[in-house]
Amino acid sequence: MQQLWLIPILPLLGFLLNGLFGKRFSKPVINTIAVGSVVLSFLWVLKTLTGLSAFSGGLEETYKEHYYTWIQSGALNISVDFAIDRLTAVMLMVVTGVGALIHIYAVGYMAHEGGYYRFFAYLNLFMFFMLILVLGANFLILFVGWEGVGLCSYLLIGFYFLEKFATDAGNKAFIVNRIGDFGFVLAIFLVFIHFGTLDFATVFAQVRGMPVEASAGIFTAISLLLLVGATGKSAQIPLYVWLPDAMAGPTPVSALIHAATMVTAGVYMIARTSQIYLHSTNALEIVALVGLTTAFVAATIGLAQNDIKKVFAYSTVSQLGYMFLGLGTGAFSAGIFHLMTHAFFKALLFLGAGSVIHALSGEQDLRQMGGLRKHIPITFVTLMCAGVAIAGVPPFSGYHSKDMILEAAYQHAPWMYWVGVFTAGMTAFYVFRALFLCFFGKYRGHHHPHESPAVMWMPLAILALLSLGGGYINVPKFLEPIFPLAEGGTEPWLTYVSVAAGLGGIALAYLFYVLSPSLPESLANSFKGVYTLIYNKYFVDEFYDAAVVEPMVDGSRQLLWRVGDTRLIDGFANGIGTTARGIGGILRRAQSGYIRSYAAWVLAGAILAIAYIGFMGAPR
Amino acid sequence: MDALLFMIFAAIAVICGINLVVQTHPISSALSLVGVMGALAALYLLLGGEFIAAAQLVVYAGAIMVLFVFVIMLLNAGAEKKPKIRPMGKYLGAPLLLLFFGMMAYLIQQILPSSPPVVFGAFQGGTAADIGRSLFTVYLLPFEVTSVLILIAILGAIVLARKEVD
Amino acid sequence: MPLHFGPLPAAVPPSWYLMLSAILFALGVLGFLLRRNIITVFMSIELMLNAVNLSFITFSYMLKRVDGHIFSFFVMVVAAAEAAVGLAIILTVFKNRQTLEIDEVSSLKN
Amino acid sequence: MNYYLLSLIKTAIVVGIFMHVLAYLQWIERKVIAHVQLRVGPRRVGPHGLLQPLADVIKLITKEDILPSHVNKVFYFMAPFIAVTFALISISIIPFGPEITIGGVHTAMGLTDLNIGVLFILGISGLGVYGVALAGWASNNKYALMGGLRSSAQMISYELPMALALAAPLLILNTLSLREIANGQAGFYLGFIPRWSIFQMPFPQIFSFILFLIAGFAETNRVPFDLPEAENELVAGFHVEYASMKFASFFMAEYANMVTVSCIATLLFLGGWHPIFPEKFGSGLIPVAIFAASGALCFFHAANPARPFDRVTLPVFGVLFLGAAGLFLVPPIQFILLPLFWFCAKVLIILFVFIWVRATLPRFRYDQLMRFAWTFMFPVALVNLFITALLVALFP
Repeated sequence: MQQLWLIPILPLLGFLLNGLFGKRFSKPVINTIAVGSVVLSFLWVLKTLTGLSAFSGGLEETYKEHYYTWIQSGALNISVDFAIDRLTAVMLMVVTGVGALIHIYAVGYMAHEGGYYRFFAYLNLFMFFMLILVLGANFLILFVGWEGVGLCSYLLIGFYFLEKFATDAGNKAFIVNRIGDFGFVLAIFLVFIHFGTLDFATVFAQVRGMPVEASAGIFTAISLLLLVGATGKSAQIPLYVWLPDAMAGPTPVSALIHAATMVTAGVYMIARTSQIYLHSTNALEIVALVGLTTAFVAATIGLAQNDIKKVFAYSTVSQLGYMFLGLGTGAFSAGIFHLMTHAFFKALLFLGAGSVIHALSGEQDLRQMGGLRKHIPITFVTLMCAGVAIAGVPPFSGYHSKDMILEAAYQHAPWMYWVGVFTAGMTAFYVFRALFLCFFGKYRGHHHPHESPAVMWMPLAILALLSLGGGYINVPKFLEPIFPLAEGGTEPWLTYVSVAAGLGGIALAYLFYVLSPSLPESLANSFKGVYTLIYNKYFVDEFYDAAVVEPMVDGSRQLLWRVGDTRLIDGFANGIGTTARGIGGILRRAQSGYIRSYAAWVLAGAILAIAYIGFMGAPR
Repeated sequence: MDALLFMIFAAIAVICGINLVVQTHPISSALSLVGVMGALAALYLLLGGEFIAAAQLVVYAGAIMVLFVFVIMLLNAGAEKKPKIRPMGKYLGAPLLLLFFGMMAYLIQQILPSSPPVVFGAFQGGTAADIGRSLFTVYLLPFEVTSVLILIAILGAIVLARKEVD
Repeated sequence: MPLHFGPLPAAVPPSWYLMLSAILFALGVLGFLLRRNIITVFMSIELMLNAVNLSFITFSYMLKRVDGHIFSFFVMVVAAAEAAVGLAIILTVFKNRQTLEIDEVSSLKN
Repeated sequence: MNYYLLSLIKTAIVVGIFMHVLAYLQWIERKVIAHVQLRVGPRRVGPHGLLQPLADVIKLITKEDILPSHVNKVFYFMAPFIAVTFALISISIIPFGPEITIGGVHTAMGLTDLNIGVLFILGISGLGVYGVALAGWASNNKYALMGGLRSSAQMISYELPMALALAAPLLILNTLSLREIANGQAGFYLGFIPRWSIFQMPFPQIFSFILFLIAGFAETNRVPFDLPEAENELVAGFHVEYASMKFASFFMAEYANMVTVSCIATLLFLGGWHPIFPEKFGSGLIPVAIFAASGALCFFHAANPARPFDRVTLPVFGVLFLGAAGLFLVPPIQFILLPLFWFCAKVLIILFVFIWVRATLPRFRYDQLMRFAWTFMFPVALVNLFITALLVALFP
């Protein structure tokens, strides 16, 4: 017994303590509780994994702990049990490790914010649900965590609930996620109907026994519904619109929830249910397509954003698209690998951006920055590490994972590879565009920038090291018992091309934003249409408003309310009322108001009943 | 002997019952009701219901009726005026009552399977142990529900009888 | 078995107990119909309950089973609860309209 | 021997003794309180006032029986009888000792034995309240009504903790018949700790014992719970309008209730007639020692008397005491007397506690009384019952 339950319970304790008594606690106490609980659960994860000898080639198959039966009704039997296999192990390491770092960072970042204890309580609660999600050994437990992280993301996006845009963003995230969760729930129902259980092990065991279906079928249905859920949580087309707005939350939240962990839940979920996907080629194809389109579109949007966090947000969407591409092309391990590296460098990017914003005391507009490398050197260096990592410059982490995905894409369909490479180029371009705009040139803002305290840049440094060297953690090898590596030699030129694309992007960005800053304007003017289109994110939000929201509102107002509610339902109810009153008006005559006459009536009735039973014989 | 005892206690019960109806002062009625209950307790003993007899004394005579007497004394309710019977009561109640009684008698005589006369000690199943056993096994659910009912009654009584806090 | 009068038998048949219960019940109904004092009416109800209990016990004797006792036990419990609430209501009624006349408390009419 | 005859004889004996006990309890109480308060107490009538009860009885009988004009006659007369009747009934099921055989007649010491004895006692004690309540109401007098109301409220409130406190030892002894209850406490742990309920495993019932005593005080309207007859606020409470024999019967009822409660406490908690340590350690010699010692004491005081007539009276008592001591040494009656001695000794001790408390404690205020019942006694009794049930279930 490894006491897995301790891993999520520790953050929950932190949440309870801070949430219930945080008002009375002093900041040091809150920090100790919040950070301490997460660090402790990270250490416990390490202990558990060593206990299962996961690092020394152990943990070949799933290790499961059963706690108690949650729901037991008829065929439905949900038991609360946690399970660890190598996939979970990777996720656990990422979630708790990055989570711990970000908690530490947040101590510094939030130091001057109001609602201090509230923030950390929510953060711990998020950790709790995320760990539940990762550890859950059946669909329902997974779903509990799934909804929980959604809730926490809502709470934290709307953390500055005094600003309207924050609350709006929170609502948007929540509602968009509902759509995805709807699909997920349907998928769960299908699974239960079809397999009669929700336990991962049993379901997948059954699936393995079944043949791969050529055309659409139950597997395709389940997979696509799951995919809907995944697109909701992981911000893929068409449900990605909430993520950029989610940047309204505090930067550590953006780093932890909307870059490193929660948004990757969809990827994790698809990888977890890979057995089902592997049985439906069409579904995998669709996953790949969704991923690729998302990656491309988001990257293009990212080119033209001026808010530093928005840029990274779109880059997150695009990178998630990469992961989906990996999953869709069957390279699940590559997807997870990229998930890990992405967690490193994207968290780093956001934290760095946060540090910049902190330095400029709240300024987020790239046009108000510039030349900061002299003022905040540490942030500069670390962000550069992140940049090269995400741009796929060898030998840094992004290079390894992204290349695996691209190779898988090439073996799947060459055109996907080319699109991916182009996207990689764009990624490099816009990331470095942001960095150059931020750090080079001359300072355009008017705040006085200052370097962040150690409690903030220490995590940056650690993450920088991870995103530089993280590529040598051979996750695919580690995941081999679950996702067998695709054999078949890879042609070396693929790598050269993608690396070239990355370097090209960087070079282009250098040319545009360092050497001749006037060039972008002219370019933008010459391609005005394209630019405005991209700048306004393809008017997707507006499109959704026009296509979905408005009809919804009008329809419900005109049809459901005016006709359905007032006419039918109210009419029915009132009809009953009037009828009852009419009948009552007749019956009132009998109601003399003297209780004894009532008693006499009762007596009469009793006599009749007895007479019936007595003379007709009791109804047997 | 059994018959004699039955006669005695039945007589007590009936007389007290009549007294309950004819007395005009509530407290006299209350005491005659206590008398009925005592007599019934004795009859329960004859029928082998020891526990029920004791419960009859403790619960009914000892608690409920004391509560009645307490309330009567608290309100210091005087004797009621000459009861002017409502038409409903006069023209419907009394005849119906006779009809009802006659019918009961007829049914009891006709339908009931003839059974051996009541002898004290012929039925031993009414001890506290038996009652407890079937109360906590077969009738557990009703028992629990009743306990909830009692709880609700307590709350209701408190809410009704408490002083109005302004 | 028919009622046979004459020399008193050594033991009486159960039907006599049932007759007694019927008489008591009838008396309870009578009290309910005739009396006008709320408390007395309430006590008549208790009398009826007792009569029913007697039948329960008698049947339980005839069937040689304990269930009748259980039923009458429940009747007692319910009667206790009823007395608590009922008396509280009576107290409130008296507090509000200084009367126990049951016919004066007929404001629900009209 | 004929069953009815035997019952008659036993009844005669028990009632005779019981009445005298009631009468002399009055004397004992006055004496004890007097000595607590550093007075001498009654000593005019007879030596050391030993004939005082007789005088009281004569006085009460011959007093004029006033019948106030405004009372409700029927209930006014009925109340004292109800009170005294229900007070006296309980004694009929109290066993005083084991089953014995005298002259070939095998019988149990005690009038009868119900197998629902405890419940019966509870029911009867519940009925006792009618006497007081009726007396208060029938007297048609504010103070009396107050007393009646108080007593009925108080008795309803304290019956609950009383019943709960009684239930706890029943869980261990697993019977309702008083005789079996007493027998269930025979024997010794480790050879010398008696198996009385207050010592009995798995959960010594000492708490229930205390709770029961307190509730008993309240049930018998004794100090500190004597609000129904609180002299200084309700002149005399429910019996303010009563005189002569009716008045006396209320007192009789009160003392009878005291005795009953003491007997129940003895039977349920103090092991009935079972000695406090085994025969083989010579517990049979305890009574001999006590009586002999008191005899010796009498002779000593007679030798150097405090008052002139002590020289005459004390030796008489000395002789009586020594005679009693001698009786306990006669084998054929020893086995009858020993259980009786133990039973009476325990009962007397509890009675002494009653009197002692009366001489010591002040009276509760009414709201204090109620709050005490519902916020202390009731919860504690419940918890005690739960713990007992739990332990009995764990260690059957």
